[in-house]
Amino acid sequence: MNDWLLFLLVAVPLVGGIALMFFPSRNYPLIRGYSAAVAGVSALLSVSIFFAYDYTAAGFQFTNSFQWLPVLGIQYSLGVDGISVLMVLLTGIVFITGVLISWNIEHRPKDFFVHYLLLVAGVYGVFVSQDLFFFFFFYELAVVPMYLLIAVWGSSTDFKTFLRTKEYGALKLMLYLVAGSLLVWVGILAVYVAGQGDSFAFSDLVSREFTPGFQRFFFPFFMVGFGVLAGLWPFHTWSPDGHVAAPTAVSMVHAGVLMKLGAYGILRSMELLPEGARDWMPALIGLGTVNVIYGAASAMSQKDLKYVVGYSSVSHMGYVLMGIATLDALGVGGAVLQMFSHGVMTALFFAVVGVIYHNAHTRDIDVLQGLAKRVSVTTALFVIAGLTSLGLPGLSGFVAELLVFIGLFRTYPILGAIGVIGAAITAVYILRLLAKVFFGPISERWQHLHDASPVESVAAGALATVLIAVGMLPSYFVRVINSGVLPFLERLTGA
Amino acid sequence: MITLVHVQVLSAGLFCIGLYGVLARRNAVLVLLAIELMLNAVNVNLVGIAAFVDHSKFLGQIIAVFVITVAAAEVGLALAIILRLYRNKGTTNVDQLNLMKW
Amino acid sequence: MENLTANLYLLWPEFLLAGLAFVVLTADFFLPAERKNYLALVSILGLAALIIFTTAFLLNRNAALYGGLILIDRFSLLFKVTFLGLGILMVWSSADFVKRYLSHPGEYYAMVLFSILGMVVMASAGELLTAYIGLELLSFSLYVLVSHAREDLKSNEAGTKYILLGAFASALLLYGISMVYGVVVQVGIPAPTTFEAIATYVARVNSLPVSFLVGMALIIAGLGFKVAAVPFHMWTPDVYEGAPLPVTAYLAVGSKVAAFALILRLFAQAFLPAIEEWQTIIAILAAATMVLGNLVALAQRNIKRLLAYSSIGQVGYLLMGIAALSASASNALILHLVGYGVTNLAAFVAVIAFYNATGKDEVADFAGLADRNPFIAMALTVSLFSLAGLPIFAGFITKFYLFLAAAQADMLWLTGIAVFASLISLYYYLIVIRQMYVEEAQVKTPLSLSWVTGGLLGLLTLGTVLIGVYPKPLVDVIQTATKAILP
Amino acid sequence: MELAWLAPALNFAAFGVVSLFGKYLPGKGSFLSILAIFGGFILFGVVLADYLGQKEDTLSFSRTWVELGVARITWGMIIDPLSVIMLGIVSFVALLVQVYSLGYMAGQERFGWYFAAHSLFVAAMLTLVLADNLILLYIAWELVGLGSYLLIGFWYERPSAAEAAKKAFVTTRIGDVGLLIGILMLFKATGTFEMAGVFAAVEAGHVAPGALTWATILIFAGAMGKSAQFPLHVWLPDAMEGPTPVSALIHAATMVAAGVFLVARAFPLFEAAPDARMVVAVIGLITAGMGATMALVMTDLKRVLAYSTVSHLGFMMLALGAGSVPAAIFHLLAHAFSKALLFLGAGSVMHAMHDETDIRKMGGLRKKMPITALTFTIGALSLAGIPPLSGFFSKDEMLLAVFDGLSPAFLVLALVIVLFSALYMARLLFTVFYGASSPEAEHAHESPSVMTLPLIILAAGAAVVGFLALEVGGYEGFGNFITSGHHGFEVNLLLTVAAVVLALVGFGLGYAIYVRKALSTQALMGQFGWVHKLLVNKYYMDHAYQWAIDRIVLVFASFIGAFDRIVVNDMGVNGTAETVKRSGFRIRYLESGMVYNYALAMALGAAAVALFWWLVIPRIG
Repeated sequence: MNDWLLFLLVAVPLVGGIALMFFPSRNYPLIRGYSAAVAGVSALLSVSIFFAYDYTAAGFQFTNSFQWLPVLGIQYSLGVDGISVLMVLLTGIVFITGVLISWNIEHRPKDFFVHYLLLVAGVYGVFVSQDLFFFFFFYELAVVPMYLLIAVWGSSTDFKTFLRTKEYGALKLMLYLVAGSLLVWVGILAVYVAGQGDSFAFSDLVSREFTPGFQRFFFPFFMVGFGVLAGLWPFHTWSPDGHVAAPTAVSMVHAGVLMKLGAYGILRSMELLPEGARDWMPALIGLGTVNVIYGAASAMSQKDLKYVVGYSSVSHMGYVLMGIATLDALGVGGAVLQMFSHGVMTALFFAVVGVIYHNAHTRDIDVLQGLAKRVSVTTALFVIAGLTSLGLPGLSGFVAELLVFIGLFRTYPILGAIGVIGAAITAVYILRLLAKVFFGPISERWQHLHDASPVESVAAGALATVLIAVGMLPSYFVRVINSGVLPFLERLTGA
Repeated sequence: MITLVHVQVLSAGLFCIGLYGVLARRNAVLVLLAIELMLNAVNVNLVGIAAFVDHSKFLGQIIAVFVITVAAAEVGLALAIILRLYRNKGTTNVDQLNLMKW
Repeated sequence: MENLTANLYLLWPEFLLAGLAFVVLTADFFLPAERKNYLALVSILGLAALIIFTTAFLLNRNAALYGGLILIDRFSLLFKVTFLGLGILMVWSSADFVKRYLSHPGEYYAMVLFSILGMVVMASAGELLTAYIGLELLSFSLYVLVSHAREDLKSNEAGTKYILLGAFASALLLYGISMVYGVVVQVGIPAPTTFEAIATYVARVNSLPVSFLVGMALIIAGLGFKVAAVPFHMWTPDVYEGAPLPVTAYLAVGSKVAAFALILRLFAQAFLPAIEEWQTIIAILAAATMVLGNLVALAQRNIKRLLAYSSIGQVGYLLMGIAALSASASNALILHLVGYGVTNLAAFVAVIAFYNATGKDEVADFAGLADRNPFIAMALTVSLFSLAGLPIFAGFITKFYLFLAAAQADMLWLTGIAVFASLISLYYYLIVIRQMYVEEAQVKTPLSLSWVTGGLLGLLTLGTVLIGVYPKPLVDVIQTATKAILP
Repeated sequence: MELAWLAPALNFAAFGVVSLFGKYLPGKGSFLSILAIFGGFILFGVVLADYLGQKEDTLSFSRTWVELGVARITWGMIIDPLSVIMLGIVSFVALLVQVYSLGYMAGQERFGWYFAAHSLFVAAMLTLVLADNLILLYIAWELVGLGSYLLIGFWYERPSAAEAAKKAFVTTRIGDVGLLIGILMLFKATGTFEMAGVFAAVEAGHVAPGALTWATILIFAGAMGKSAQFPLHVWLPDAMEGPTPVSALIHAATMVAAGVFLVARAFPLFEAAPDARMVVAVIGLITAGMGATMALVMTDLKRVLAYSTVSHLGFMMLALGAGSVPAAIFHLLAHAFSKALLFLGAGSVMHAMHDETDIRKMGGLRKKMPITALTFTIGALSLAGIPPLSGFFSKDEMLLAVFDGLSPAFLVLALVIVLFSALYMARLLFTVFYGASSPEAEHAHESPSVMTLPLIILAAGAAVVGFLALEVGGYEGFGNFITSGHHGFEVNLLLTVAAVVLALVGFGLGYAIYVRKALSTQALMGQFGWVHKLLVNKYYMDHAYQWAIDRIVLVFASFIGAFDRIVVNDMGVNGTAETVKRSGFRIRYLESGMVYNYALAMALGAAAVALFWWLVIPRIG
């Protein structure tokens, strides 16, 4: 049974999404209930995989493999290690809460959920694939539904000096992500050809010898290609614009999970080209530092809630990139935990912003004021997300960032200090935001604002609970991460 | 004495004249004739090669026969289509074939 | 000299196909007007029967007829079946359109069948003249089909342009053939225009003489015209736009697949020994083709022209397969041909379905299609995504394979350009998709979709997904075909 | 003693329960919070008794929190004199404040939330003082910040409160950046977060002096934030926007003491880094002076107290800089009692005056609210350093430490500040409670007993804790207790006399000015107009910060924001896309529609291929 868990994990949303196409499109309760059921099953699978993962044994578990195209050495092989199993859990959590947050979608809900399920299937696929081809396959699959999800169900916003339409956001996001993936594609082909050209399996490719020159030349293809998805500066602009345009659940998956795909991809590609990776890590860490500061400063100047959160994602992903680039057990472990933490946190952020937007029909910080008086649940949830974002202890963000900082201090202390300062800048803009939007006197306009609905509260509350739980008791998570990161670093540094 | 080179120069000259016709003529029928000229350049070439080099002596001529046949059919078909065009549009000037561009 | 009739029975499929064409042509005279749509059914059934017969009859036969003029092998078998199947799809996709917009369905279907015959000959030709004859048969049929909408000025114009340029291209091709013939024959190789003879010649000489190269350049120009490779592509958008829609689909898929079957065999069996001499040229042509096709497609407002440029772009990818010619590249090329054929046909059938219901073919007219007919919109989206090379559709794996083959031939730079070109292509595909899903329709009435076209559309969409999800059986078959030309 | 960890745990639990389920409980769950902190106080008693019996430092609790690769972060709680004392101060003051709040906050909206936040704050504070390692300390440190954020911003509908909460959090966070960097630097140098381990390594000289000095200064930066030291003191006066009991708890007795506690806790570092200690002394002196001078001119009751707090915190830092932990901690204790008393007294006054805080509108309240007036007077006299109240003892200790440890200039300035302290306390006391009754004070009345009782208890405390310093009989004295017998009680008679005289002069001056009106304040203001203006404007520090935020931070942020949109996005991303698109539109015009052009392209194409073959291939092939 265990062998089939991962197969099911990908198949459930994929088949579920395809099956949903044949549902009557007017029966809203059925569509919703069905989607929630699919998401529920997936989430249950994710959770059980996570807790069934034996971190004492480490390595790849639940492995399973099917021949797909033997001519090219492509297998559909599945497996998770300590890093990816955490990502699977993250996906499960964001998946189910995203469905719940989208409970009240009125415009063509069937199509929405079909796309949404396919999107998640792609994401799961990336995290569990142990074959470079399928890794790429699912990576692109996760991108495909994005365009319509944003362009059809998103929202356009007229800022005073410029206009951001949903079509623009969707187009840019899609082109950008595909551009990144195409770079990766070139890299994959090069690696395949140079590695005897008979197998796409990770396990085979990592054991192939690539010349240092080759590695140095081709690692950037992976780093930048995946980096685009991870919001690597200066290839990040799709992310805030995409988030501003996207509907809530998509923003959640997108910032919550998809951006992690990028970081995860970088991690995996480092294993393929260890020497190239080592040479390029200083560049990555430098860009990551820029991400942190630049993202935070941009976030500070924004007037739209989603832009703030979008740029804060850019900033937080900077920590992930920095952590990865330390090549230090603590730094990489912290980066992985930060991927999880930021995923849940940003999903919560977008969920709450979505609720506000749904009820208030604006996200303009200058217009929203004193909401706490009216919408206490929403406020509480937003505050929790905000506090996680600024790295408050007791919430998951702190543990992750602390580990990253420790890792940085062991390798690049100056950048570590800059990272810590970045966290303080985050505090500035988050607190400014809280003070502006939620506190102060409530304006007349919001006297009758609705609070989050019960379903929304449950969804967002679940995310908040995860944040607190991980923040309080990170040890289990860290042990799982440990079981993935330590062998990873061993392979990478040959130690 | 006439050698293969002479024949080939003739052929190439014919071909170039035809090419010039295709590029310079504006009347569709004249363009078609220019193309015929190019096809005949091919025939000259084929027959010349067959005569001077080919030991079986036949292949080039056979090809030439095929080319003549196909060219005849082609001209017939093309004229039919140009006629259709003339009926509907009242001209065979290729300059005015610009309903579709860019 | 072998007995000319000895192996004639191996050409049964061709004879039967020609017979079928004549049957359809003659039946047209006798059938009353309201029954003429039976002709489509007859053609389809006939073609289906031929597929079964051909497969069963030729499956384990290998022969080179008449000193290598016609080759019966797995390669030609695969393409014969493909073309016959394509004929079915073509007839099927035309059925509604012909009923509504064209007179003389008999001629139309007969021409389709003749063109199929031309393709079949092209795929099995082992000699330049034979290939040329097949090519011309295909072209003649297409000239007629393109100008089949007799009263339509655009159709007339398209037909005129097509035949003038087609004849011009034939002239170039023939001159090229004559030059190659002249060079090869001089060294005394028997049957000098067969692929085998050319290969022997090419393998024998150290460096190819200029006259051979000029001949080859002209052959490339002639065939490049057929497949619409830059700079021989310029007829494509105009003819695609002017031709009746199903014919456009046929041009985009049928004539291209056939031409590539011929090119593949020609380059694999004749020119391969000199691959170092022509590889760079084909690669440059490929790069130019994909970049230009996709760039200009960005600027198109008419869906037919857009798909025309998109297909030019696809030709660029296909040429990569030629440039990187190897067993792997050949596999990839054929796979991409099949995948591209199915996908592009799906796209065109969706456009045809839309055109049948509205009579419009501008991109802007597709606004709100997702509301007016979700199925057409979905199918078109699937095919466009597949053309862009996104999973889980056919285009993903076929492109992946093709680019992989190019990478294996150390042409990663070309892969890089191709990748860039696919990115551009995604942009204009998304513009169409945006029209369908995001923009509001001006007229909001639902669009009707007949069972005939709808069924075909469903089938093609399913095919697009199936190839994308599980290509292994197809690849297995293709490998046997490749073995026939590249042992 | 092993149970000490229960003290924070109880309060954390109370926070969880009250915040989630408070509204369903009787009294909105307030009793739970009070019970929890009462439990904490009881535990203090137990721990103290144990400690006095045992006399050695012990860990109450220790467990691994995170283990990753080579690094391990453990959590533990340490019982030593310092933590025992802090445990006592925090739980005692918090208990009284919470009881007081029952009356003060009665009828407020979000009554339950108030107590929940209180519990969170107390829990964090208790964790902070008990922490045995730097990470746990930092965690608690941040949670303390959160607690104060929530409490200051309790009346978040008021823009000023929301603003003050934000300011407090952000300002302290700036200090925290330093703290975290300092901690990480120490970790890099020593490989551990456990304080004992770090101190041992430092004492053994395993840390390079330069790095140590910087790390220590950075840690002090954290203390500067929380303890409102110059230049990060600006948040504290604004924090008075919170409910008054909160001011009493957080901004008098506990949170602001955290910085002092931190320096005391990390004192081995400061001992090993004399330069850093000098920084502490200088900053402390500046803070003390600025606070005292500003307290002289403020007209808001709570602000005067706030600046007084700033001044006293500066004094404590000065003492630490001078090298005396016992003096600083002793003053912390005395100040905690006195200042909590004053704040609660101020709350009582405000309660009576309908939230009026302007002292110019008060007067003669002595008659209306005698208990408040009496207790307030005790607190004020204590802080002014009038014997035999606690402030006298602690201030004396600190002056002695300065005398011993630093150059005479420090001592002179410190004595001037002592004079100022007495003066502003006198001003406050006389203006509010004595003199003529103001019209606004007509309807004032004494507060309910749930509020006056804590006042009385605190007043008793403020009056007598000073005697803890003495060595009497078997009791070894405070100094010896906290240093485990290394610091006995000392008196420098001359210094003591000088300080008392100065305090009395200050008080006398106040009496002369504010009661007898012997000196006109108007005249003084006229004479020293610019000084007054400078002080009233708080040395223009707020202006400077505001300017820096508006003109530097926000401008920088908008520059980055605009750069991102205009350069990176519009020019970089859209520009590239636009170029590609334009080139598409350009190239399309090659497609002229003319057959002969098409044919020409073909012919040229064929020719180009042939030429390429002929000319280029041989060269590259």
